[in-house]
Amino acid sequence: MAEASQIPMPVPAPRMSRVLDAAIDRGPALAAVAGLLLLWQGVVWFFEVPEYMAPSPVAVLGAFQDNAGTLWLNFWPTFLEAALGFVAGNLVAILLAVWFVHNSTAERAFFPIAVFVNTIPIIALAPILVLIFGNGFAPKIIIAGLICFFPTLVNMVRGLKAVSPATLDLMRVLSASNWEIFWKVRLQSSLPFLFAALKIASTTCVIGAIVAEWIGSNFGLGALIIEATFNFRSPLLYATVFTAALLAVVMFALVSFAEAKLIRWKSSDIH
Amino acid sequence: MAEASQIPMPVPAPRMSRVLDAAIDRGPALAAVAGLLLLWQGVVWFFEVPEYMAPSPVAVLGAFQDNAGTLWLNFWPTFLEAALGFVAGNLVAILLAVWFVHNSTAERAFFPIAVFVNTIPIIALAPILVLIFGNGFAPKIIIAGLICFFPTLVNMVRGLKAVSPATLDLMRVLSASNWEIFWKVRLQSSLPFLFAALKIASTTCVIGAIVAEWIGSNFGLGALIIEATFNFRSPLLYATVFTAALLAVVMFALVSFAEAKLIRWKSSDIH
Amino acid sequence: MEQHTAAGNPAATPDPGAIRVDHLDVTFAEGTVVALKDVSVEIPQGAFVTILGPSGCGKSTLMRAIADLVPAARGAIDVQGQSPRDARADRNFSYVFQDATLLPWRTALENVQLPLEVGGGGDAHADPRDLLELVGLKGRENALPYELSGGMRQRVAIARALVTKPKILLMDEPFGALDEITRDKLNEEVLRIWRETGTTILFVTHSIPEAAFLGQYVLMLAAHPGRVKEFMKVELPPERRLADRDTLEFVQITAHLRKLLEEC
Amino acid sequence: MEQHTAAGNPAATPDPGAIRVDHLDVTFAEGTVVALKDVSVEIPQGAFVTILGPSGCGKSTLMRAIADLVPAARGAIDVQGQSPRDARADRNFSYVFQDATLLPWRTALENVQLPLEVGGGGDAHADPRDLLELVGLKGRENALPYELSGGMRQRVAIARALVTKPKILLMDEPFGALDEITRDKLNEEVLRIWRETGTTILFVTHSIPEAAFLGQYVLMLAAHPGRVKEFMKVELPPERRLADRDTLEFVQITAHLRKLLEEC
Amino acid sequence: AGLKTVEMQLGWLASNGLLGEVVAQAKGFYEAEGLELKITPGGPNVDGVGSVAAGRAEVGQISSSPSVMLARAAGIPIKAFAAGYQKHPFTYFSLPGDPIRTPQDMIGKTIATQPTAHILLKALLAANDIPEDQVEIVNMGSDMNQLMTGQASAVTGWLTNVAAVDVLGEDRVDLMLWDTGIQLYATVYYATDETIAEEAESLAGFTRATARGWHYVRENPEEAVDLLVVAYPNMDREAELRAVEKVLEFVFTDATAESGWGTMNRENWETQIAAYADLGQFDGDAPAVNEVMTLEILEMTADARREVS
Ligand SMILES: Nc1ncnc2c1ncn2[C@@H]1O[C@H](COP(=O)(O)OP(=O)(O)OP(=O)(O)O)[C@@H](O)[C@H]1O
Ligand SMILES: Nc1ncnc2c1ncn2[C@@H]1O[C@H](COP(=O)(O)OP(=O)(O)OP(=O)(O)O)[C@@H](O)[C@H]1O
Ligand SMILES: Cc1ncc(C[n+]2csc(CCO)c2C)c(N)n1
Ligand SMILES: [Mg+2]
Ligand SMILES: [Mg+2]
Repeated sequence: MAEASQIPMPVPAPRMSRVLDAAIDRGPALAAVAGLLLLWQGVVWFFEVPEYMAPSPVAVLGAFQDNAGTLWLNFWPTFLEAALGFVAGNLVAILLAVWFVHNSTAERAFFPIAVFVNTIPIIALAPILVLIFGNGFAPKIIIAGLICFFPTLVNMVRGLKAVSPATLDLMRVLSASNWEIFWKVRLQSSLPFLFAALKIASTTCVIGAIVAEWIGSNFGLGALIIEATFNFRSPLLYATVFTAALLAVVMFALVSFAEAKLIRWKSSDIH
Repeated sequence: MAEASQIPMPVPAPRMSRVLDAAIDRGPALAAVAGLLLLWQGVVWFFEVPEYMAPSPVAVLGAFQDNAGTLWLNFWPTFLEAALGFVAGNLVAILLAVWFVHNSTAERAFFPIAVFVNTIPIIALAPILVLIFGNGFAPKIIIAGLICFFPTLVNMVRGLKAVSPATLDLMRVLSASNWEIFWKVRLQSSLPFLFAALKIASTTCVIGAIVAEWIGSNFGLGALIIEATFNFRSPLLYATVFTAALLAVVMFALVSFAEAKLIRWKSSDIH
Repeated sequence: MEQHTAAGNPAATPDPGAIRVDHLDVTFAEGTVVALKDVSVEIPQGAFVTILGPSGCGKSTLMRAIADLVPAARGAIDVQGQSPRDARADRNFSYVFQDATLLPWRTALENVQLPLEVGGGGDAHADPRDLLELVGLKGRENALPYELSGGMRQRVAIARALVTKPKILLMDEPFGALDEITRDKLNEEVLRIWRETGTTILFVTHSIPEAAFLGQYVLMLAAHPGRVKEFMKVELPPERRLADRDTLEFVQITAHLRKLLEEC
Repeated sequence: MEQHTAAGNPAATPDPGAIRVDHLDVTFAEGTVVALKDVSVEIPQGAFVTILGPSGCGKSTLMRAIADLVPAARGAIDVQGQSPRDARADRNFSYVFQDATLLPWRTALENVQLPLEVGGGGDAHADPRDLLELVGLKGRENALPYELSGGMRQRVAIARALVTKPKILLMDEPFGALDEITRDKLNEEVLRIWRETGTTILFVTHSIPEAAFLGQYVLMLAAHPGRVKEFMKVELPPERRLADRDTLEFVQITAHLRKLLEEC
Repeated sequence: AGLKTVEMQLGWLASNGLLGEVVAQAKGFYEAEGLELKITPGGPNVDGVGSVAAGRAEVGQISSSPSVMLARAAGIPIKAFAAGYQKHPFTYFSLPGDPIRTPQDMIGKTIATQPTAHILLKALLAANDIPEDQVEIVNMGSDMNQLMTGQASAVTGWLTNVAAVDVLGEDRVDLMLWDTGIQLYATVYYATDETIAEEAESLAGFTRATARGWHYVRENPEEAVDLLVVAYPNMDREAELRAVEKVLEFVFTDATAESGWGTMNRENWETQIAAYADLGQFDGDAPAVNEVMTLEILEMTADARREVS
């Protein structure tokens, strides 16, 4: 890395078929996944790890097959909770960030409280949430939302402030209202921060939905994880965890895709 | 907000005593905290909420007094786990981000895996961690680290890429190595992203330490939370949760302070 | 320090439409950097004032103070009977910044349209496409800033400033990045706009001929600290053509200005 | 299209130290924007070449192609017998960009020191403080870029380019933001440095007198698409003083250049 | 129509501790009592006591009897009114190579147990006059790894959790907590004082129907498991089929043969309270036995419960 002149030259890309492009793009990821699976299978075989400690990929695949129906059935509620929590949590975080950026007293007053609330373990909150919202979808969505909320708040506050003084001068001279500055400038320049936050949230909302199901649910991947854990159904446990992780990877990929579509400009100066 | 000309004029600050400054700075936060506490006490009184459901601030204060020793004793292990997890998790995330930014194949291969791993619920990982690392501090630090790891990775990757093309051109002409570009340019321009990530991590590492203690620990705030829940000692539960949240607020404040010290420059252009 | 008035007549009652700068100090870094010291100047309604001065003498700072982008440490500014803040809120200014300051996510055309979308939009306004054509960017309307050359970006910023037909136009080295031909063309355009609309124009330039050719008045600032060196009327006919630059009067004026600048 | 050689002699064997641009095309936006079309030029070792041309004609792009910042769509560039890439890796270039491109977290002095800290540092180098004094920034060494005026930032960038004593100096409108006095002073400094060090200099400017005064050769580019209009030797004595600009030969040359530019 | 809804809040996910209720639901036993039973799951961190105390649910089912005592001691006005498992299936599992057959075998050994079950081990040691420092207590989660890897000589779990037990193999050694003198109830049914006072009839109906359900399970274990798996499709039918016999051994004992399903013994509760009081588990004074449990509902339903058995 210490050698000079390794900066890749921006060569004009020959027009390849998009499909091929995409395949090459995913290639390393697929290779890495395949490699890890092989390694894992190898370790399990070599050390003769018993299945209840860590099942082999093959055993997990078997569990996927045996429990396809169960997994499918439990996937949907978790997906729903995660997706709605994602929307709700990020929306609230963005709105709060907008408020904080326009009102520094509000920021100073409520940011510490947001930090505080964020640290209260969900599980400690659970009994109260159950008391207030009962046992349906509502508390799960709230928990999933709560858990994505904070990173987005922090990033978005930072992002909305990441406007260059020169641009603010321009908007002042145009006598733009705070609302216009927000809409025409801050929002755009916060996008890199926002998308970083949404990427984080895309995985934490899944965690949130799962954790939320632990406060009492008969269905969903979280419930299945508890069931599998306490009944020593290791392959099912792993299959479930994988399903949840895949959900997160897909949501992450969707956010990355949206980012690539939305941020097409390049900054022309040092930021 | 839609009215024009509300952009605050940057008035040169009269030199006030620093103490007064600081007090005014904290004022809104203290007021908000006080307001919330009063509201809570009011609700508890007005609706005659029984203590076992939600203790009043006064009851929690009592619990703080009665259990000062216990809280103090259990504070330290959690603090240690959180702090070490914070350091470890962020360090690994930063190093990984550096690798990803310099090697896009690595990024494409391992970023999805990082997303994947991040979604695996701690509960599912815990048995394996305990199996490998035993029951001491190590698995707790690892879990606290794991839980702060991901937001920092995402933000840092984004931050290290947030260098303007013009600056990269400059460094190319200077025939700077990737390492030099990293050290002289990328690191600085990633600071806003990094500090946002560290703020997030400062609270999640505390959550991580607590969750880790739930998988089996006799000491620490997490263990105390379990103990208080199991024994229906609501005021102690709340006092413990508050202690944890305060720890997070303090860590958050430290990160904010470091940020203010380290980022003193202003961008002179649009970013 | 005496008041530098337009006609060199300190007793004249201030024109209600003028920009009046009164014993202005501007400082930075908590008073340690004095950018402007005791600057007083009175700019008549509808005047075209060019500002000359060595690099770093405070030309941009003076314009920024007038536009309410930088606070006065001492002294007062009066813009058409209002405070700079009110004048700004009323959208009396357009400002061409020294850096083009385009929004990188907007195309050339969208950047020119920005003033129409914010701050109430303004009543009278020019057609953004016509303005882009005026500055020679027809056909590049949809280019993003990073796809434009330095001079092109500056021209987009000029078009943006003209789109609202402002009462006061503050131009900070607008033509610095342009070749002489384009520059000459735009010089004539600016003069035409000024004559036709009665806009008050403050125009920072580093080119002495440009200052003399465009300016009805030249404001010369000196450095360390930034202060008024001279505020002089350019004794040339108001209707100027490029060829006038070869006249003896013109050369005399530029020679005088060059001498002054050397003293700064 | 014929080869534009230094002496106007297409048969001359290429000087091994020259920059040779050979039928160069540069395109952007997947070939839809043609910035340079079939550009061929040969720059002798140690020459001072000024580049003139209308805004957007490809001056910056040509410099960027030579400095290996933009790839050639067609054609070849040869820098002192090497590819641009190798020449860049060997730190043969210094580049003053059209925007100052300072690192906002570094003071003026630290920005000037940057080339000494990266890319191997280079052997021979000038004293950063002396260079800041040369460009008139003594006393502002510790100012951050946002605390400097536009011209001051540009001057820091010039000092930065000089600090490594490069073999080839690429200057993209370095003096655009400077007043005439400072500019004249720096013009003479650049000439002095060129004479004393034998540096090959490519210098983009919009000022025709500056192009004629500084350049041993003037490269005139035309627009749509960017191509060579003329590559001419300036028939003035190599030892030039500012006063030479009032000579008849000088005025004839600038008049010729102005006519050419108008045709572009 | 016209049915009174009774909500039962679990202290855990739905499990085979719920067989009787599921069967009674499916067979319409609750309807026959004019009730409609709604079962709300809890989870690893939701014991459900809050929901019951707040009146959100009328009936609670909690894993272990001490929770009721601890809640009562903390001022939560709930009382146990029936016991599902007459004996607590909490067991110390060890391997034949290093067996722990009696409490005395624990001396000098490392025992791994869940943090919340430390107190049970301490009670066990106290009841058997073994000083606490003679046994090393370490934490475990839900897995048996520490026993398998030799890090601990015994791990703990419920004997009814056949999947967990299977992991240890056929020849494992069991030491049931019940047999060491710590005699707790499991899957205890409780309600608030208020509900017991004002809705005794509903609770009695609930108890009668549940008792009938459990008897039906005893007669038709396979059908019962099928019903359970239909109601809670996440459960593993094979495992539950093997578990159901074990479960029935804990639900139906000599005591139930005499007094019917769900019976409780006041003396047993007193012993439990005393043991916990001795271990200093109550913040203030130990609760009185009548605050912790009531036989009222059992007495109201005594005939019916005996009848079905
Ligand atoms: N990254 C890019 N993408 C698309 N088009 C570009 C890009 N860079 C430059 N161009 C186009 O190439 C042409 C030449 O640009 P260049 O910057 O070389 O002009 P220039 O001669 O330096 O102009 P100026 O004097 O205004 O700086 C312009 O039309 C410009 O729009
Ligand atoms: N934000 C700031 N902080 C500190 N000093 C500043 C700041 N802005 C300007 N200055 C100083 O104020 C002085 C005047 O700056 P200004 O930008 O007005 O100069 P200028 O006349 O426009 O120069 P140029 O022709 O180079 O653009 C300079 O010495 C500059 O360093
Ligand atoms: C059991 C459990 N509880 C809480 C979290 C919380 N968590 C993980 S990441 C994150 C936010 C920042 O990414 C938060 C709040 C968890 N993972 N697992
Ligand atoms: Mg300026
Ligand atoms: Mg250019």
